[in-house]
Amino acid sequence: MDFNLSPEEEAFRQEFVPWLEGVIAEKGKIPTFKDAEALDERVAWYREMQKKLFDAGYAGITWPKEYGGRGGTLIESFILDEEIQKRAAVENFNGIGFGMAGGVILAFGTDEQKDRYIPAMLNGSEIWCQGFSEPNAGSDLAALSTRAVKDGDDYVINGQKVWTSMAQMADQCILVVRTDPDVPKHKGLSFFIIDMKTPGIDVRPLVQITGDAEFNEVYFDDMRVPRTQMLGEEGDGWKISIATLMFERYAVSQYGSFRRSIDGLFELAKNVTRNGRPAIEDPVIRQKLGQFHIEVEILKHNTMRSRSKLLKGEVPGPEGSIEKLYWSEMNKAMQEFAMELEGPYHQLMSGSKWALQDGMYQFAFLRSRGNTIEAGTSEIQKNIIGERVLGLPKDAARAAVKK
Amino acid sequence: MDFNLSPEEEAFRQEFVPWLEGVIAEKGKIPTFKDAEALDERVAWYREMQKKLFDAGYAGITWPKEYGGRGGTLIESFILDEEIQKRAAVENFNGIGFGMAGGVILAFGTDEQKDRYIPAMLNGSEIWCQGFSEPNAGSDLAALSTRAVKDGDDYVINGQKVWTSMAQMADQCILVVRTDPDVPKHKGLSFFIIDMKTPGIDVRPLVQITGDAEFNEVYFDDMRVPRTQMLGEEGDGWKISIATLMFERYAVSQYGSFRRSIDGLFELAKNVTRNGRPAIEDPVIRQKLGQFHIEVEILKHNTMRSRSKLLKGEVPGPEGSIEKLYWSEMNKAMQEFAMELEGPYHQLMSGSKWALQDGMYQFAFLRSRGNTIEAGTSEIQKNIIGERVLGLPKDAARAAVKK
Amino acid sequence: MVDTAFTEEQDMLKRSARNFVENECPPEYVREMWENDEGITQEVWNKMAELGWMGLLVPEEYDGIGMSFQDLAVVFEEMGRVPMPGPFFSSVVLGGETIRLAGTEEQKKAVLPGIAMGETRATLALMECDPLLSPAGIESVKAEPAADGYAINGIKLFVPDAHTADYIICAARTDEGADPAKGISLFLVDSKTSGLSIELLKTMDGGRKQCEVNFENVAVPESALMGQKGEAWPIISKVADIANAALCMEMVGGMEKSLELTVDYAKTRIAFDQPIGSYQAIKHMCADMMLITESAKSVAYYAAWAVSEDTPDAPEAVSMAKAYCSDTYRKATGDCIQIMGGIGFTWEHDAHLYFKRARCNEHLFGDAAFHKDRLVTMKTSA
Amino acid sequence: MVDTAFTEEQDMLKRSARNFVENECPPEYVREMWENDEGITQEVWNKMAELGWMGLLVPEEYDGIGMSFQDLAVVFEEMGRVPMPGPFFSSVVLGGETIRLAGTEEQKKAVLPGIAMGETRATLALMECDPLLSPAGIESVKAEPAADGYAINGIKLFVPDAHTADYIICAARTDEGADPAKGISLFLVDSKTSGLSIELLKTMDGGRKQCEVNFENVAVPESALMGQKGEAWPIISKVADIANAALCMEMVGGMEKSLELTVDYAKTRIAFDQPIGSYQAIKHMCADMMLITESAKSVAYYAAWAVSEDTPDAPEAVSMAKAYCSDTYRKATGDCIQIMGGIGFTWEHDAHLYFKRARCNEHLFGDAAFHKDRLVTMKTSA
Repeated sequence: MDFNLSPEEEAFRQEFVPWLEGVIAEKGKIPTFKDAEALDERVAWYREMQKKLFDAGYAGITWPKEYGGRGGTLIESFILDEEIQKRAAVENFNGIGFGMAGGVILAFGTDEQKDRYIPAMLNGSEIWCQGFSEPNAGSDLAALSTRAVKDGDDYVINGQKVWTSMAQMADQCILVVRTDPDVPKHKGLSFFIIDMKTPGIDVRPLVQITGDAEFNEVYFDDMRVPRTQMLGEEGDGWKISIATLMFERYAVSQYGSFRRSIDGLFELAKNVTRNGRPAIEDPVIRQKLGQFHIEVEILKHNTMRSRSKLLKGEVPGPEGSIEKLYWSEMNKAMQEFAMELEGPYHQLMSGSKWALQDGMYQFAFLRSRGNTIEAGTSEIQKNIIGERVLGLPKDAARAAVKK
Repeated sequence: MDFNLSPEEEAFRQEFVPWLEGVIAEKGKIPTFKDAEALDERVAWYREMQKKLFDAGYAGITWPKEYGGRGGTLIESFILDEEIQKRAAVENFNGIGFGMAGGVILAFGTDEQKDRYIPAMLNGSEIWCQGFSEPNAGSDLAALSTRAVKDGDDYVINGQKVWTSMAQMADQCILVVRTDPDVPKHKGLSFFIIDMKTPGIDVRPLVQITGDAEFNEVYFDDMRVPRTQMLGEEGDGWKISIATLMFERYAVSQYGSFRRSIDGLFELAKNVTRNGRPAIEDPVIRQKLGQFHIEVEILKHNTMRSRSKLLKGEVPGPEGSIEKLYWSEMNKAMQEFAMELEGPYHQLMSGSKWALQDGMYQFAFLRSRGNTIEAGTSEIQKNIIGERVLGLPKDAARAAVKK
Repeated sequence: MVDTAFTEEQDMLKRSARNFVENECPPEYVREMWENDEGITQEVWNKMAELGWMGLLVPEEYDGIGMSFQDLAVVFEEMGRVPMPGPFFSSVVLGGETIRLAGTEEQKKAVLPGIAMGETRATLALMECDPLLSPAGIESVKAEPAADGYAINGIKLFVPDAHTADYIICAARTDEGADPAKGISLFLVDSKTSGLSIELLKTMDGGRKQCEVNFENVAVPESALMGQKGEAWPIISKVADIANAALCMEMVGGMEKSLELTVDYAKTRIAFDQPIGSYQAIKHMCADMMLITESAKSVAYYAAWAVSEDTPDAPEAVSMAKAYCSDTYRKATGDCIQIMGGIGFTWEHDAHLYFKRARCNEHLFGDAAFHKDRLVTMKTSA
Repeated sequence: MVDTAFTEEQDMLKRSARNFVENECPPEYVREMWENDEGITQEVWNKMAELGWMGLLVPEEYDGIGMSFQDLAVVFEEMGRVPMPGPFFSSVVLGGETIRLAGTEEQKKAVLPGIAMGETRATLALMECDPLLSPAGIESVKAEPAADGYAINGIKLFVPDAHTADYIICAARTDEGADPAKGISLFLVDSKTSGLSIELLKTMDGGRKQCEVNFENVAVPESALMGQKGEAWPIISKVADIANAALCMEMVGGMEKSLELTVDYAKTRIAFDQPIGSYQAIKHMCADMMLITESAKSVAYYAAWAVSEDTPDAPEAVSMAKAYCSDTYRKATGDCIQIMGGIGFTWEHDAHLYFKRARCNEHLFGDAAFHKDRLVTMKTSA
């Protein structure tokens, strides 16, 4: 075992950090979450920053050089994520692109598709969204009913997707639809790449409990898409979707942002009181600070362990579910603790002059309740771990569906 | 709402307490759990004490007078249990009798059966055990395979039961066996009352993680039992067993013993240290003491609420599962806290001169791990609450079994 | 006989409250009130007044009905099912009860009839910038002798519905001594007094409005003093107990409703061809929710009874209830969102109303951790 | 490159340890050793000695192999899978490492070769009747100057394997000053010294023997003092870190084995016509167990590496690992019993061996709560 960064990895960090700090200094004020109305501005900064990263050779660290990536390692990628997140230097508005679309296009796409989409993803010019869930198919992806009917060289798509994040500003979409209603449920699906400006798409925002409209409903009304926009073959939709979710669960490492979160809680604990004394001196608070500090560090060690394995040639498997389950449940508990720590102040939202940290933790607390639902609920992740990692049998109902 | 005891209930307590304290004073030293080798002595004291209760009119508080009971209320019964348990005045070695056998005999027995068994249960002369679980039928009672074959006016029983507590000293046993292997699983069962001295019974103790042998395996080898020992009709075994479990979950209220347990932990917290100061001053310990104090008191209030409903004529239903689930999970957590509170001393078992409280909490801690397994695991209780109280559908596998 | 059931009168009151909240305060109304600075329409307020709820605790000599807290408690339980927005809690409990317990005869005569009729609203300004529910928490807001009375200075935070109250009862320090429990006084302040500025806070639970109340040389007459100068802490403590008992009833109502929403959804939502409630992960979460809901009811009912009867163990009962209801309401409403999945995470669904109310109620008058610690103090000093 | 995998040599060592514990220490043997006062047979001890494990950390100049703690760590992980009874931990880590770090050249020469060969056993007597892993905890056992050396008096508790040790290293107070961290000294005491009485304690985990060690005017020569008089605390603290890192490796081994036992059972045990592992209640418990087991491994491996490399963050890494492994080993072994049901509750089944070891290991050298608090202290004072 060697947990030290290699000289090369250390050199990467030493090279990247000054570059990053230079970019931040140049930008001056970085738009943050609290400027909820300034979403456009935040997205614009994402595009600008991504372009800078791309030009400097820091985009798509692990992706092939021929498509504009760096051809680097997962550890370098981890370092980059950590340094960006520690500084809250930019929000990742293209999580779907980097976490899902990019991976499957590289894995299943034609050369034309790779050429067309990967560089545009890396240089910040195209943001992606995904259309998987439907109102009656959440965890049960095989049950989805949006239809694509072949018509000459095109497919005509009708139906509705839901929980499509970023749809309102995305350029491209990965979409799973039913192309054959006459075969067993999971066999009749196909996977498309859709230009979000295609006629027949209607995006309607869904306000969530934070008050933001991060998610959307997306309606398809006779939307026409050429056959060349299909990823893989007709009927491959299930296989590619599952692979996509595997990629997603291995997506951007979030250690840096959780580190930032728990460091912030340590600071907060020094500045708020508990029974008339600084909270940091309260043994109950200390137990919880200690616990979350540990959990965040373990997230790093878990990530390093799984990346270290991937470096040795293993491919992303169901183990990604462990990481997703881990951080989503951890974050939920940690943000709940933030509320406890703030005491009555926890009720004050961003915009209140009395709000601590301008309501950052309130937003994070409310948003965290979605973590254990989106991208596969915790219950689904536990099924995957139980069945695909531990080899436990499927339950009778789901076993029957499969037949 | 009125949470005050009525004048009659208060009078009952005022009358019972001096009587009880008189009995304790007369007895002098009451044999306790720590004399594990003195099990005989402890059981003898139970029989003696039960006889005293019977003679004084305090046995079977809620049971009919005609069979030796008091014909009193569930609240009086609660008071009696509480006062006995607070003083650890006697261990209830006939929990199966009072909690299971008595209830079903009164509900399903013939007059002869009631006459024969109820008074002998109440006066301490007969202790009961139960033969429900089998090695391959734990939670799934319908799967049991011990066979009773009709032979003239008798049945001949062969098979094996397990987790039979008190079998080594019980006089009578309630036994569920399969009388018809050719009908759906839960329809072929019948319910018997067995004299434990019947030839063909072999009791083998099972040592549990406490080191005690509270449970047994019971083997039946061509054991013969007359038809008159059947409770209900042939094929009623499932129905009566389910009713038995309902009674069990409403059995003796345990508030008094948990009250004793948590009061003991408050005392302990004053006497042990945590980071060099009395543990009672440690905020982390205080949070937990507060929590368990609350949970124990809620057990009382829950019990009072459900008994108050029963007093109004409702019959024991699946709500008993809530009580069982509640106290078993609570006790597990509370005893785990006791270990934390004792610090390194928690490792010292009864018999060590350094053991705190002579190892009482160690025994209770280990024993508590059985609480969420015996008499229906917590998982089974949650199924019952989910399905029978909340009306949620059965899972596909169990729904299929029922068909 | 011990009887943990409601009386027939209470059952009637409960049914009438259920009807009212279901008909007059449907979810759409509640959502509207979140966006409405007052938190209630005059129409709904007037209807509640007509039902007599605001006078339930006000003695008959002040034009109230003079019933017991238990009776009001069942109304709070039903309000929790909505969960009810608006200043009912603040005016009736914080305002009304403080005046009833601490007010001079003159003050009672002046204000209680209006509260009972719904014509007057009052609230209690307790917490300060360093929020602490103990005598030491009344520290930065001071009332000093001035011409014909007192001058009050300082900032109160998290004051429920101060912006719509006619009277703000202010807990202020009038004496600094070694014992912080001495030297705290209550003042009945007309909210239009000059020097008083009130600002609505932007809070997570939009249904329960809270304010910053800033006292800048607020001059009040001698007659504004409530009861004995410097002796207010025991009364504040008692009002906090009553308030917590009411909040707990509201919480168990909310838990009950959250459980219903969850179970209904689990019975009808299909995944993998089965209702999700047939899967143990969901079923067992529902069972746990049922268990904690029933347990929360047991302890909240007991606390309501103890407060109502003013039993010696009432403070203990309240701390037990507040700690347990806080922990469990938080958990139940969180699990409700989890089981609902995406839909439960939307603003349009009701789940978050309860989830946020759980947070708000916990932190009014001491959170779970505070009350567990207080309980141990009471139990070990007894 | 960051490489979290074991080296080839470590993998070999791990396989050899796996073979050894599976073949030489099957559950029947472990159970026998619970009843055996020594906790190990001479035969098994000798075989372990032959494998060279006892000398892994002993420098070559004292007849050891001089490898790193990481290498020993993989052996501990495998031992945890049994879980291993006997004095290996106490002699190799507590005895050997304390002598290596604190001993004089003379002491090292005298004792380390024997430890490395398995011919000598040693242990560390640290905790007192008021057990506290901090300088203030070394308080009642005192060493005072006497003819040609010191006289030690007082009682040490929870001393692992003192009853079979040849040497007992005693942490005693030699000076009472304002700073409790000063004035603590270590003494290398021959266990046959007169005045020393040792009594085996009756403990929950029968595999890890612990003793009371009573010093009554135990006279030791000046040469028994280890290192600088009064300066022992930093070394004790370091030994505690190493000991905890070893215990954590043992715990993750035990968790891994508990998970295997549980999953195997869940695949084969039938209820309602299906393997119980097909039901979500069981399946999800197993999934959680997997998650915490993998996480515990991550942090235990990191701590082992940090201790091995003596990195500046080693104490932090150890506190993280000890806190997390303690909480999770407790939970995993408890859930193992729950999933096994009745059979897991019997003495005959292995589940309780792990369940009890979890308890024992947690409380040696500071429990989870202690280490979380220590971690916050380290993090905020950094």
